[in-house]
Amino acid sequence: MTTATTKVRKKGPRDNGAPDYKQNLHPLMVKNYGTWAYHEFVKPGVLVYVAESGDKLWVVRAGSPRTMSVDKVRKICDIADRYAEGYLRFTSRANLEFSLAKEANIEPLIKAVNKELGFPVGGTGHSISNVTHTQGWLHCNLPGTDAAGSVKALMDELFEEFVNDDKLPMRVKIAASCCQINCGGQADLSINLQHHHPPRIKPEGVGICELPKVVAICPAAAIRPRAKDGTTTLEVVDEKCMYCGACHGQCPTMEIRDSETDTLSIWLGGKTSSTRKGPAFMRLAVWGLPNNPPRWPEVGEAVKKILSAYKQTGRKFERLGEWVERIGWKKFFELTGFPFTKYHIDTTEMARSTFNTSAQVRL
Amino acid sequence: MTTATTKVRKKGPRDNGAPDYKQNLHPLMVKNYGTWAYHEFVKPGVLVYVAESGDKLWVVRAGSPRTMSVDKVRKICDIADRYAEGYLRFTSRANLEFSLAKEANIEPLIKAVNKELGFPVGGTGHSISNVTHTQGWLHCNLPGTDAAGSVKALMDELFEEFVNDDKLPMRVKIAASCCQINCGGQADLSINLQHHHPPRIKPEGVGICELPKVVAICPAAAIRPRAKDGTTTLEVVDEKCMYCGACHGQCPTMEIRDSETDTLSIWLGGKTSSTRKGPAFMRLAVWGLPNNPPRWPEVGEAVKKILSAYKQTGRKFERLGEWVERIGWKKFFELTGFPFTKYHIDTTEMARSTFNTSAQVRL
Amino acid sequence: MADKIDTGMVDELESGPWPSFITDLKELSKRKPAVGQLLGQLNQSYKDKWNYWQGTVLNVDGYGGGIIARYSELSQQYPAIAQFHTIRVIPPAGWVYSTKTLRNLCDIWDKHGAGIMQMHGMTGDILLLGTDNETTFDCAEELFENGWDLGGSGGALRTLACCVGQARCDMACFDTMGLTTHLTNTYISQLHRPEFPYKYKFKLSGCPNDCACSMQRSDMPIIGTWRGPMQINQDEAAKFVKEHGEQYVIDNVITRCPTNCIKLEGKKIAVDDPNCVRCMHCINVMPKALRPGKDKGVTILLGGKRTLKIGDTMGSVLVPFMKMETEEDYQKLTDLVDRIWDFWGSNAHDHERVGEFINRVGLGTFLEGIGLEPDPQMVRAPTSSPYIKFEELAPSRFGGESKHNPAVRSEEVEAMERAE
Amino acid sequence: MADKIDTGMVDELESGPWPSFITDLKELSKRKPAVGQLLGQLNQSYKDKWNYWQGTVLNVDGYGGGIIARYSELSQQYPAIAQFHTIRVIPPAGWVYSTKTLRNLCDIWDKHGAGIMQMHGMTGDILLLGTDNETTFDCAEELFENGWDLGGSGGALRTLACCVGQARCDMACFDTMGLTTHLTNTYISQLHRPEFPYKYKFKLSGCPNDCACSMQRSDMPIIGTWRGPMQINQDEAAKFVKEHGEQYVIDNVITRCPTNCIKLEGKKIAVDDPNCVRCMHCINVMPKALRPGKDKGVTILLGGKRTLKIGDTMGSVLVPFMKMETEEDYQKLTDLVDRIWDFWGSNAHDHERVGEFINRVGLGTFLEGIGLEPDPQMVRAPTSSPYIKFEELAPSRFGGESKHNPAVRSEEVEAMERAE
Ligand code: SRM
Ligand code: SRM
Ligand code: SRM
Ligand code: SRM
Ligand code: SF4
Ligand code: SF4
Ligand code: SF4
Ligand code: SF4
Ligand code: SF4
Ligand code: SF4
Ligand code: SF4
Ligand code: SF4
Repeated sequence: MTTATTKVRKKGPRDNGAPDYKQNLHPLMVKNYGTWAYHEFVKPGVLVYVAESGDKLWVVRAGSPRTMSVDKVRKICDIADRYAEGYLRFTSRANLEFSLAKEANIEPLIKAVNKELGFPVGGTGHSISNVTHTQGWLHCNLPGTDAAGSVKALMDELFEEFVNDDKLPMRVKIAASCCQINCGGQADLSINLQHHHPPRIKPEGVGICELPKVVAICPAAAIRPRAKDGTTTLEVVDEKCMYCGACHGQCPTMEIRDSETDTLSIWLGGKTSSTRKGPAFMRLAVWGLPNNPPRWPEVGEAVKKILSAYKQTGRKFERLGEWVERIGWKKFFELTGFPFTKYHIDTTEMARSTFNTSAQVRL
Repeated sequence: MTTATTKVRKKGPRDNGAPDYKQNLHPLMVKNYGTWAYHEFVKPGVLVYVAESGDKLWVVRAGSPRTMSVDKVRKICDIADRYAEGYLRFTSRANLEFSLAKEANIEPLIKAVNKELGFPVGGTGHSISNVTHTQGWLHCNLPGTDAAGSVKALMDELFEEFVNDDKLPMRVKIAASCCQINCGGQADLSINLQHHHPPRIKPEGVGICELPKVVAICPAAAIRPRAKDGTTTLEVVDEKCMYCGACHGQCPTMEIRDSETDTLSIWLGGKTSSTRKGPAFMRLAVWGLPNNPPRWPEVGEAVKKILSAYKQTGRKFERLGEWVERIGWKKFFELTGFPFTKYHIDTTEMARSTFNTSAQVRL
Repeated sequence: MADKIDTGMVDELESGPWPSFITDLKELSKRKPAVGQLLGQLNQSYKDKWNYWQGTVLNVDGYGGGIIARYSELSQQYPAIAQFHTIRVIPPAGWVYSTKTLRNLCDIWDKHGAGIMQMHGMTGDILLLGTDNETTFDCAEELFENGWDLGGSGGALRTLACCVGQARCDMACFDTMGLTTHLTNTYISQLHRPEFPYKYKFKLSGCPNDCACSMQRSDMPIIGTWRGPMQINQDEAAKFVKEHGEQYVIDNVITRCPTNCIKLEGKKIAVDDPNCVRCMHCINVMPKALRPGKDKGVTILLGGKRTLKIGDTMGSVLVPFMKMETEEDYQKLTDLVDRIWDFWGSNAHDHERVGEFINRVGLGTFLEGIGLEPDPQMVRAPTSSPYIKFEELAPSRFGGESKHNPAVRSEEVEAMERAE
Repeated sequence: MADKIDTGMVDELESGPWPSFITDLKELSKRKPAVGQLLGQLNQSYKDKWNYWQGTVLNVDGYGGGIIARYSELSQQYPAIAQFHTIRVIPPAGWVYSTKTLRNLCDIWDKHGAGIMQMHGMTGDILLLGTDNETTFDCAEELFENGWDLGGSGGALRTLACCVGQARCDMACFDTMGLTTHLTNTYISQLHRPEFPYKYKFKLSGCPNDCACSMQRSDMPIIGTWRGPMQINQDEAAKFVKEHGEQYVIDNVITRCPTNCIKLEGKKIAVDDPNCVRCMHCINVMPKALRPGKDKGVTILLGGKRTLKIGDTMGSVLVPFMKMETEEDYQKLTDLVDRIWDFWGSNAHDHERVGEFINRVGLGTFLEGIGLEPDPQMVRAPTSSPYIKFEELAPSRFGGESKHNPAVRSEEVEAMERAE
């Protein structure tokens, strides 16, 4: 396989590094770099930035499926050339952003985005922005579910929350991950795959990986070498294994997935910003949802149930996790009807730090 | 030794249980049990309780050294008989409380308490109440310092804070413990003994304890049996030992104390009440103070330095730990001049939960 | 002999405004020579920064604890304290005494011992310091005759402690003294005869102010609380606001509420009761205007202790609310305690307190073991770790496998293994 | 062949208002047969709830990463995707493009690959999906020719990511794009040639709002902040108060401040700056009235990552404040990074990220290892455990013993052992 590299061919330069961002900045960004004074929300998907120089830059955000054909990307360029001085950017949630020097271009651009790309404009303010997600069955070697597809199905359900910016107490960030490795980030709400048993070792494959490396990667020290018919193979101590799948990433032989038993869980309250009480981790809310392609309706239902409770009782500027903390998890489970089970109780070394070590109760 | 129990003697009843509290209650407490409506602070050391019936009960609190002769206790009884209808109680901080049916008895009682007992009246409201403490060299077999004595020396320094109830932002609870077992409680401020090396095994003593029990009690699995000259003795793996002294409690042979190296540390911010943010653990503030009988002046100095910063910058109703949390530990170390060192950084399994995992900094 | 004893260092503790136990004990030493020798040994300790007590075990007939035996290493020099034990005595709940009761104790103790008393020990016992192997028994028998009893020590239930509660406090939400007495007497055998893996302490506080330090100093804190709305006297509230000013109320009450659930609406106080977590703060500041609600009961927690071994732990919520008034309520509580002791007693390691045991087996498993449903109020928040073993979702071929934490019902596992 | 491919299940993803990548890829499949076969395999995955990719390693000459190689298990049926690799490409910092740049990328990719792009991957790369063992190299070389470069993978520095920052945001406290580019280029060798124990990610956010998710998704979050007073425009503040009402400001600004350090005094805003922890909340709500202070810089944190193995971690404060404007500032930062990589690189286990490494050796030891003084801002609060090994206070006969945590300088230990 790597023999391919030995073929004689013309070699390009090496170690170019990052393309120069300055070449790729809208002229108003170059001019007012570091001197932006304030911003205002114009309407869903549209903000205006005012520089100390008095310059104004309008930004229009469009939802994107992240996975696109070169043809689609070229169409995006066409629109940017027409209305946005030939510049654009993508956001940290894979949305598309056009920067406009002229206010008059806003509506034509939105029309073009809607019509020519089929993309909605929105995702700003107190909306549900794009779902950050992972590879899924499209490309990764480890997934137990799809990513781009399940996200498309979910965003269809949450479309109104994307194209409006005032239907929610605060901006809601959603993520999805397709195996327990969790390349998807922490988020206000995340839908993650959950495995339910130790890896089954495919005996035919054991030769292909470096056994010591596989043994070493297990965080629970659950894998041990075993002599069998003269060769060394591996075995997993079921009691120790925590179904994390680290070994599966190291060696495909350690098959952790199970199309019959893998399920999806919903996690709540992740937050990376240092606002107010600071960053927080997501917490298990709902477990055991079926992994149900092509549209995962049970997941959509559950998410909407949660968001509806949040909409009704959340306070302005209160992120999803802050809301649950204020009303208490007891109330959360009451409002949504999901059960609180022993599996919600932490069992890690840090478990005690999650206990209610106070007489503070809601009665 | 236990042969003494075989001696023929008249036997009293067994398993009496607790004395009946009802027999020991002031008549107004019996009458208004469970129907007290509110209380008011009359002056330092004196509160009045008003019942729904309209009855009033005056309570006078006096500081006590906890360790007393029977003669002193009889004098207390005399005073209670004279002014408090023949009843009294002790508080959870070993203070003395007289309950008075008659307001007119307050001043005569206070005079008697001061003169006849030599006890001060105070400890209520925003004062420093009695220091809860342990046995020390008076009776325990494990102490590295004294308790009653060091507390007497400290309370001499804090006398003004005891007899007043408005010199501090909030009530301050102090505790002291005489070995790392810490029979003294968590407190707003606690002075605790600190050992600095693994136990030295007194070889002559190894026979006297059950070796497996000694081995088993070690939380760090640092003790192991070792064969020596035909008998089994013990050895301690220095790297694993955390100087906790659990083995010393189990077996006197495991000598953990060291008169040359033991020091005292000051811990801040313990809180058992569920008020506001709820209970909290104390945190290491100052370490390496000398264990300096008979009056431990360095400890008194350090405590006063902390309290003076608290008095100056604390807000009303803000417990000591809440104050530090609000102003930040950085500021605390600046205000008091004590150093922040690597030893202040947690190294336990829970360490990460003490890290500043946010971009929230005071600059 | 007394005049030969050097007390030079401890004498330094006679000056200063705080009452000196040295002065008091010196006085006592005039009629109790052992006390003089005790001061001598203490002085030696001050000089050497060293302790001269050895500890062992001494039991009164029929008791497995309650006496803390001490032998002096300086008995050559101080023979009167060669043996110098402490007797732990159970006080009336809430440390209340009639002078009659207290004088009776003084008389017995003066007769049999060195006459030093500590009112009270950190756990809550009356501590009587200074008996020898002989007088300990005589003293104990006379205590028993007079209705007193020994406190706990060793792997046993310890003497209970509680705050003054309803006897005098306007915050109290249940009868702390009554329940303390009830539990002491119900479990007097467990208190006297060490049969637990390790010590077990109850502390009872009438409200979340926790004046009995139950959260951090007892295995089973029982804390008074209430259901439903707080009692508000708006007239008193208005008076308070008028007297102190609005800004004072905002700064000292409104902004201090942990759940942001109390508001000042004009001169009125409004509480969003379902979000009030019964922290007591507002009630503490305005005790005439605000009071706990009428439907009172307790919150039961589990697992508090001080440092040794795993570090300090606090109690954590086990039963968010339980009424605690009738015989049946008391019965419900002791049923729960029995189940806990049963499960902990049969599965814990030696010297493992119930909080440490929960740390090891996991709270979920523990709840199953004692037959209690999980409740979201038991935790601040659900787990953030995805490494969870959902037994219901495991395929049958992996079914019934044990959990993340070691199985605690080891008997069953063994039985299963044998059956195979 | 295309018409024989069953896409029945994924076709369900063509309905609904959100843009469908299926529709887009179907369109593309008309001129790229591999894309049709990809959809076929995806459809099969949907049917079977099973994945059909095997992963291995493929390297471009002189690079140790950047290509994620995939082999289809259904290559019999779908030969065009037998090999179907992803090329990770470093984007311009902040994901900004001129259409010229972007069209250039499209052209190269259209020429050599399947034409599927992901803008962008979770780490921040441009992902180009669909090359085989041959075309990967041709594509890479043409990318290089045009100034592009490969992203990171394996035990190496990963492609950096940052928020839009000063290019457009009024909150930005440092030049995120400039520093991202500087670090990428300075460390381009560490990015391309895996020589670390495990991956290392930087993410840069211009302010504590952390729009780049640095706290939880990077080993080294670098977050903009400021020293000294916040900038307050009292006219704009008064306007805001007038427009929204006092109650709104109290409910949504004043009571939300984590340190209770912002007040409304009449129509004026007063901030107790030394207690402001730069949480951004008040500024976010009132961006015209409030702005970060003028003396700007960064807070540097360490140790964030997602779940695998020890569970999620966040960055924790390493350097509370550092200016980040001049060459020297940049140099100070890279010096620090070098020291961290050196210490982590020589002492960490295989597959141990820097946060996991700190968990194992302790933050105190780590700071010594990288030569940084402890600072109280690194922790929320000091330790609550009394089990501390104060080396200075150990008697000489026990001196120099190793700490609570295993010694990390294992070479030294080994050397010492050998010397004995
Ligand atoms: C464009 C983008 C940065 C980029 O470089 O790409 C961005 C841009 C802005 N963010 Fe952000 N944020 C962006 C991702 C994020 C993220 C990361 C993420 O979404 O995964 C976070 C952290 C989320 C978290 O904590 O888990 C984030 C946390 C914030 C916050 C803090 C919210 C809070 O209070 O916790 C603010 C302030 C606010 O909302 O008032 C904010 C505010 C803003 C402002 C208003 C800042 C400004 O003055 O320009 C920008 C427009 C906001 C809007 O959408 O209405 N931005 N922002 C990202 C847009 C993503 C998208 O397409 O939806
Ligand atoms: C008498 C006593 C109970 C007893 O059964 O013995 C008691 C009695 C009262 N406590 Fe207490 N507390 C007593 C020990 C405690 C303790 C335990 C301790 O000191 O070790 C605590 C827990 C401390 C902690 O959190 O670490 C305690 C936490 C409180 C609080 C909660 C303070 C807070 O906000 O955190 C209040 C409410 C307040 O201060 O407004 C309180 C309030 C009160 C009130 C006002 C309650 C009332 O309405 O009667 C009583 C008189 C207070 C005074 O001293 O001004 N009491 N109180 C204890 C007196 C000890 C002493 O001699 O000083
Ligand atoms: C007397 C007393 C201190 C005092 O002067 O008040 C005391 C004294 C001793 N404690 Fe304690 N503890 C005393 C209250 C406490 C408390 C406080 C409390 O109960 O509220 C604690 C902390 C709370 C807790 O239970 O954790 C406490 C935690 C310990 C421990 C550590 C237990 C643990 O699991 O962490 C030990 C060691 C052990 O049990 O192995 C211990 C052991 C001891 C021993 C028995 C030492 C030994 O192992 O030989 C001490 C006997 C001293 C003596 O000569 O009388 N003592 N001990 C307190 C009991 C008096 C009483 O009965 O009223
Ligand atoms: C492509 C991408 C997901 C996506 O669709 O966007 C991805 C895909 C993979 N990740 Fe990831 N990770 C991707 C961002 C992340 C992130 C998010 C981030 O960087 O902000 C994380 C969480 C943050 C972190 O670093 O912890 C992440 C945490 C992991 C982990 C767990 C690492 C850990 O220490 O916890 C692994 C497993 C490993 O490294 O052993 C992993 C491994 C993988 C592998 C290489 C699976 C494997 O071991 O073979 C996946 C390759 C899929 C493919 O076919 O391309 N990926 N991975 C993201 C990279 C795209 C890019 O370069 O821009
Ligand atoms: S979450 Fe798992 S399956 Fe999904 S892209 Fe990451 S490593 Fe692959
Ligand atoms: S799934 Fe995780 S815990 Fe189980 S064997 Fe594999 S690496 Fe170990
Ligand atoms: S703290 Fe230690 S020395 Fe002091 S009484 Fe308790 S066990 Fe004894
Ligand atoms: S002091 Fe503690 S850690 Fe050290 S040997 Fe004794 S029991 Fe073990
Ligand atoms: S705990 Fe509550 S009820 Fe008991 S004394 Fe303290 S304030 Fe009163
Ligand atoms: S008791 Fe505490 S939680 Fe309840 S309203 Fe008062 S301050 Fe708020
Ligand atoms: S992190 Fe701060 S500077 Fe960067 S885009 Fe977000 S708000 Fe602006
Ligand atoms: S930035 Fe945050 S901490 Fe600072 S004043 Fe504003 S709300 Fe308070």
